[in-house]
Amino acid sequence: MLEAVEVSKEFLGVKALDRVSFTLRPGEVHALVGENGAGKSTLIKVLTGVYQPDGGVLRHHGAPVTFAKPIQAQQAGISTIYQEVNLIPLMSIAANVFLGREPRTRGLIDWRKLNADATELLAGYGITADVRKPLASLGVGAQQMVALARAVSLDARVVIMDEPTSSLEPREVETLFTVIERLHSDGIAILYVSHRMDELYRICEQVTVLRDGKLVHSGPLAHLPRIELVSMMLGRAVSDIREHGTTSFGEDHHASKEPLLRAENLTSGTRINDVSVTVRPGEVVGLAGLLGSGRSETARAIIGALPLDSGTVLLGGKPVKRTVAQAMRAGISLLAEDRKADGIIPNLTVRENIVLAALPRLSRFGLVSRSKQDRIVDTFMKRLRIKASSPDQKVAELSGGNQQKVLLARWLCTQPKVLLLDEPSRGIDVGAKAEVQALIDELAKEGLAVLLISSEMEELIDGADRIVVLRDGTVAGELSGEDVTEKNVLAAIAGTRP
Amino acid sequence: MTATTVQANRERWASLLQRQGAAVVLVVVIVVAWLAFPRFGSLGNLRDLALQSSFLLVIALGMTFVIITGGIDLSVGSVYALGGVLAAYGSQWGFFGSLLLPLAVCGLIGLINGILVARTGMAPFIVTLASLLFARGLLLAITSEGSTTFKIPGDAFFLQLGQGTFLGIGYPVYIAAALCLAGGVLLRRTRFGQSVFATGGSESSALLMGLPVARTKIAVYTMSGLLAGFAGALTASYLQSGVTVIGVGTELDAIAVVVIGGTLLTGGAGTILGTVIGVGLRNVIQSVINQIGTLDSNFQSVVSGGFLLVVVVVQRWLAQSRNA
Amino acid sequence: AKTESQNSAPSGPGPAASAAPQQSSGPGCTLAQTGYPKLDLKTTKIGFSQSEKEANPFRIAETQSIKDEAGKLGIPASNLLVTNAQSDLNKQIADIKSMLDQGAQALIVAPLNSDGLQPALDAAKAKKVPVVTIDRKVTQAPCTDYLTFIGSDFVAQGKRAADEMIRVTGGTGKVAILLGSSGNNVTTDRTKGFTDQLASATGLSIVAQQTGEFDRSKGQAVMEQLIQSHPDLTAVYAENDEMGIGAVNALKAAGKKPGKDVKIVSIDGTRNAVQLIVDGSYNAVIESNPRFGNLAFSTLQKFAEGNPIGPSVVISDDQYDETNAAQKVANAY
Amino acid sequence: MTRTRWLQEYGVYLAVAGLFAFNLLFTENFVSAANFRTQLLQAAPVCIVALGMALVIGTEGVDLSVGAVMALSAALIPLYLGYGPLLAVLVALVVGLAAGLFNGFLVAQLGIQPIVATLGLLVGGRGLALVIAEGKLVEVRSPEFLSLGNGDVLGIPVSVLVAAVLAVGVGLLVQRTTFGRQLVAIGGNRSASALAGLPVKRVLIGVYAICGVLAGVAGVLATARLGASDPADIGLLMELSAITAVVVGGTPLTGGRVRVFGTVMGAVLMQLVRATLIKHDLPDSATQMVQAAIIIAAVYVARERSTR
Ligand SMILES: Nc1ncnc2c1ncn2[C@@H]1O[C@H](COP(=O)(O)OP(=O)(O)OP(=O)(O)O)[C@@H](O)[C@H]1O
Ligand SMILES: Nc1ncnc2c1ncn2[C@@H]1O[C@H](COP(=O)(O)OP(=O)(O)OP(=O)(O)O)[C@@H](O)[C@H]1O
Ligand SMILES: [Mg+2]
Ligand SMILES: [Mg+2]
Repeated sequence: MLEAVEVSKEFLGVKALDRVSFTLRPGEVHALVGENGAGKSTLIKVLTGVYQPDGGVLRHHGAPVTFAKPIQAQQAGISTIYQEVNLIPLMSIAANVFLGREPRTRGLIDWRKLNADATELLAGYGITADVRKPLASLGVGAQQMVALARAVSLDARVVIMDEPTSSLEPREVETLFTVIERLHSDGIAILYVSHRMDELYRICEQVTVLRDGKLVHSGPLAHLPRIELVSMMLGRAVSDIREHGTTSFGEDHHASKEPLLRAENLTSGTRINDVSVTVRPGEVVGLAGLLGSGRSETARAIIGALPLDSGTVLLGGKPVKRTVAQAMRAGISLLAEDRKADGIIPNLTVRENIVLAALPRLSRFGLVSRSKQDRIVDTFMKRLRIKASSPDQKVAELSGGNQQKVLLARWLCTQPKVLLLDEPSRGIDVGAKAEVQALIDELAKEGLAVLLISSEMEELIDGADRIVVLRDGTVAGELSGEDVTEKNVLAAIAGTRP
Repeated sequence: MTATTVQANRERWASLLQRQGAAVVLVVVIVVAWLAFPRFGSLGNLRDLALQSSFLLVIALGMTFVIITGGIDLSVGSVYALGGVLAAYGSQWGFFGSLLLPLAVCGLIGLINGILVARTGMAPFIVTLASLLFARGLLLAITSEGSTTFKIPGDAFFLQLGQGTFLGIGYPVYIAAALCLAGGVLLRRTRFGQSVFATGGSESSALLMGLPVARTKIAVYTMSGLLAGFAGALTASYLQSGVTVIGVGTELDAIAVVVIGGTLLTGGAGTILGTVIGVGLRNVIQSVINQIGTLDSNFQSVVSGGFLLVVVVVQRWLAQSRNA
Repeated sequence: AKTESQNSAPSGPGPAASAAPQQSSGPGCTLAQTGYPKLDLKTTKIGFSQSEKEANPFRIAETQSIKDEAGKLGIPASNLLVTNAQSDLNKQIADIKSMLDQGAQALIVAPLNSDGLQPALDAAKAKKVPVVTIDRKVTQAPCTDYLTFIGSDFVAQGKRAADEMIRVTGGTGKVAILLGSSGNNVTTDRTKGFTDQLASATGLSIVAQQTGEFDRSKGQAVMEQLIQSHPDLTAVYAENDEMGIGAVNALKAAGKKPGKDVKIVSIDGTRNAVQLIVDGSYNAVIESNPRFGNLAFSTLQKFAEGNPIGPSVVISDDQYDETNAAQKVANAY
Repeated sequence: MTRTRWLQEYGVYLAVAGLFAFNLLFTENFVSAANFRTQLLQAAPVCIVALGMALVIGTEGVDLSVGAVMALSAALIPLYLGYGPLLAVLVALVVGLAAGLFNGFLVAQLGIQPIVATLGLLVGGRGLALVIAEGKLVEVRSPEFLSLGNGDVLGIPVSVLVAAVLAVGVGLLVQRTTFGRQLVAIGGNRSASALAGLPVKRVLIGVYAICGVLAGVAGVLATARLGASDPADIGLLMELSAITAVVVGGTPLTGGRVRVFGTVMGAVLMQLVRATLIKHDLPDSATQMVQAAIIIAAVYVARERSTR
């Protein structure tokens, strides 16, 4: 169906793909796995004409092809959802779905039909919003669903999905799987990239493993032990990995009694209404809820990036002024969920991105000290195992997961007292994820107050000492101690628990 | 009518008001001008106002497309002047000479702008700044350093284009209106229009979605060149000669009116109607300044600059109150 | 041709350079011929359309002279409409139309450009409003499209500048020309007059022609370059005083003596330039007289009274050189 | 480093060297101290304004008002020269600062797009300057003040020295200060910078203020050199010259990067181009077309290439 033979791709000295061969057969669901920066996204971009391979050939239906542009791959029946959401935020939801193939009558776009079609199509993906609204009015997850709906509705014979679930809710994930099953039964080939093992084993038949741009394994997935798969991805011995569980969190933490962070009665427009959260030093508090339930908004409200109608944020009993800079000075940091828009400064180097928030602390009389910077950057690049050719590499050139680590490093070097983590392990590989989780654990042990937002139930249950559940922008329940179980959380989310 | 539909109607109005901040300002200014200066509302004045506006409107129409793709076209002022000179020069070959020569040359300049922007990734600002110089230089070369002014023969049919009237209103008004209508349809109702929005909204996404980004950019710059050249031809017809001194700073006027009309300079959003309102606003203000009469000529530009800022600030404020 | 006409001066001492109306030959244009209504200047609305901002001595003096003359004639301020086109041709057309709309019955227009005012003139014609253009001639037909033109002959100014240049240099040397803005008729005419006339002096050669855009600092910058690349330069013709003064600055900074090592002739007659002649660092200035008020109104008056008006009324331009600059510097504007 | 990358990085220097070589070979009387001095003197004001512009462009902004600000500062000088040249210069700089703060306020506080925000002052500022000066050019005679324009220190013209000092200062500001690093970050990703707690508004206002002050400095130097305050013409179209110098010098208009030395070289390149064209007595038409071609060529070489 679609085949890559010995393709290579190099970026300024980094071999992102090193003579990788890959075959996607009709009607199969094929998993592509590997650590952050292994070359998965690059392989996909080579397959779909975004990048031209430096060496090797592509074959489509057995015949060699070159896709000079994404449109050519699309016309050949290959449709793709790229890792970062790639839609047009200012255009309407409906326009995004049908962009480039709008229904027309007498040469002019028929908006009535287009909107109706989009509404109907998106309903199948659980999106009920007014399709005439701009796409940006949807959350990241919902946008991902729109991208999916668009890709699938292109009548493709091959659908490629690069980490489609990384911003999806469990419920949305189910919707996605239904769609995948439908496509599968229609004989459509699917290439599926994800870091979530459970998903892979549920839906994929074949697996291809990349490591450092090289092919390490390709074959059926079903009988491949999970532990072996992980060891191939990481390039470490199986025994090495067995010691850890599925998540890397330790036991509950010993939190002191007095809350360090008290967010009280936060209300902002229609997004959050009377939300109160407290976090004690040394405690990890989880924030659970469905997509759009207001978790990100709560975090943004605490750091001062969301204007409040009412409510106060107290740190150690003292009110925190409502600007990000003041909140940070007081000791609160936020790892934002949208890495591309709210996180990295793409043009700057890894070093500059890491020290950005800590600059005032690293400089005297406004002059930055290079040696202090180097020390910190070095420490964190080692501690978080950031994979970059040097601290002077542009952060835009790192893989998604490594960018995430750079951001984590940025916040850690501000030496915060309270860390707000919005989807910290989104899009990072099992190895890195374990490291991040262990790090959260460690930070809490050191006495940091952590607010953890995650769409992965497992991460929340294992990681958090206490979970606050949000529903439609209000607190729907709070669970602590023994009550922190998946069943209880789901019940609170669904509203079936008093 | 139920309470909810009343509510919905009110909301719709409020949002319209907020979206078209410039329209609100325009209405206010017109009402005030009408009350303060009785002559303002005279048929003659309004007619002249419409006629004067039509040339800038044609230029601003092209600029609107360019700005929606996230670009900018600084060359339009020079290209406008060049178009006028070429139309007058071309009048020796009759109507089609007058029309086709400026369209061909100005369209070509636009095409080159587009190709440079789309294919080489150079910033539109700098590409079109260079062609601003180039077009002005070409104009000077054609007119032997500006010393010759080409005339259009008094009996040329081409003169009808700029000087003819229908129901007392000059043809340029109808032509500009027709072009805007066509532009509106092109922008809202065609795939090309959608890719204009998409290109400005997020170029990389548009590329990955398989839209013809480069072709779209080339097309809008070509359009902008064509329209500026056409506006020049129209002006030449109106003035009966290829005047060399027009168009200096017109690019800034065009950008200002497009932005006043609510089109985002960052691209991805904008309307033709807004541009029409922006042009109206600019010329109404100028007319009001004239009616005041006693204003020192140097002070007039202070007033125009101040006014531009007021409109933009008000608009910004309305937009913010909508988002909040 | 420097006879004093009637009280034509703007405020200040009586100008040496003032209006000596030289009616050109020709039948002349009469009220009866045009069929325009009879006017009484004292009670009619008169419009004045200025072309550029009052941001240089010429424009300031020009506008002032119109306003002063209106005041002198007892025309109430509310009857004199004044607009300024801010260097925008379309605005000038709009200005003129708008003044017609406001009831102007006679117009004085300082055209931004010789070509391109057709629509405005047509509108005036349709309303039977006489138009006097000042300082710059338009290319349309006098009497039919407009009444008459009052102003200087720019080609003649260039010729006179060339004559002065030949005189001060003794007819030999290398001349640089600082041109006005490209595309401007004034530039074209002053260049043409100068170069045509200079051709008679075979000893003078033009080594450079660069635009200084009528601007002092650009004139200075261009001159600085020319001094470097043509060290043997002996004379400069500047198409306005401002560029000439810029050239003086440049020469001084380069350690040359303007007026002596390098002769300077320019056109305009601003006070600063004439003062430089007095100081000995400048050689000659051909005046371009901006005091149109008296002539403009008297021409309109005559027309209203039924007298014939010729197609152009040439305002006399004075000339300043080392012999008269000291006495006349007070007349410069 | 690949060859294209190298060209991209050092294209301006190469172009300056190339043009210099051309002049050595084909321009009479090019090699002289006086000539080099003239070129540097003429490049200085553009260079100073371009330095400020580079900072603004680094934040993904643009300042169209610099020429008008020069006119404003020039218009005020004669009014205060009676109180001594120092005060006059101070007032000129303060008005530049005020204009910059005003622009910064519009951009940072009200969130107006830089092109439009500064367009207001471009249109109105020069008018205001002319109103202040009553439309007149005023000759300046104070010898102390004039020495700023044609005086020397250690054989180097004052304005060239000022430009050099400012270039070094801006270079240090960008490379070595928190402010500089924050400015670049804000240009690279504004919303991320805000979430990183950077004082986005303060930095933006500061950047426009610096740009305004530098325009004020240029206004002072230009006035001193001309020996007159000429608000009608001083700094006319300076915004375009400055932007050209910045972009030709390799600073992308998309922000997130500032090349200070490149900017200086950009100003020098454009100055050399102008000088060359004058020295070869090309007509205005050719001058403009050649400039267009050189801008395109320089920017083409220095453009940021996408990895394909
Ligand atoms: N545009 C680019 N310029 C330079 N280097 C790049 C570029 N894109 C990717 N790389 C490099 O190529 C390698 C592979 O990156 P890729 O994005 O394919 O990883 P990935 O497997 O998708 O990782 P993740 O799971 O984190 O998304 C990385 O080392 C990355 O730094
Ligand atoms: N499925 C959907 N259909 C329509 N609108 C949605 C949907 N999902 C989210 N939204 C809209 O998106 C807005 C913001 O969602 P966002 O994802 O930021 O919320 P969140 O609770 O912070 O989610 P997350 O779990 O992703 O952090 C919500 O206010 C909601 O209006
Ligand atoms: Mg990836
Ligand atoms: Mg969220």
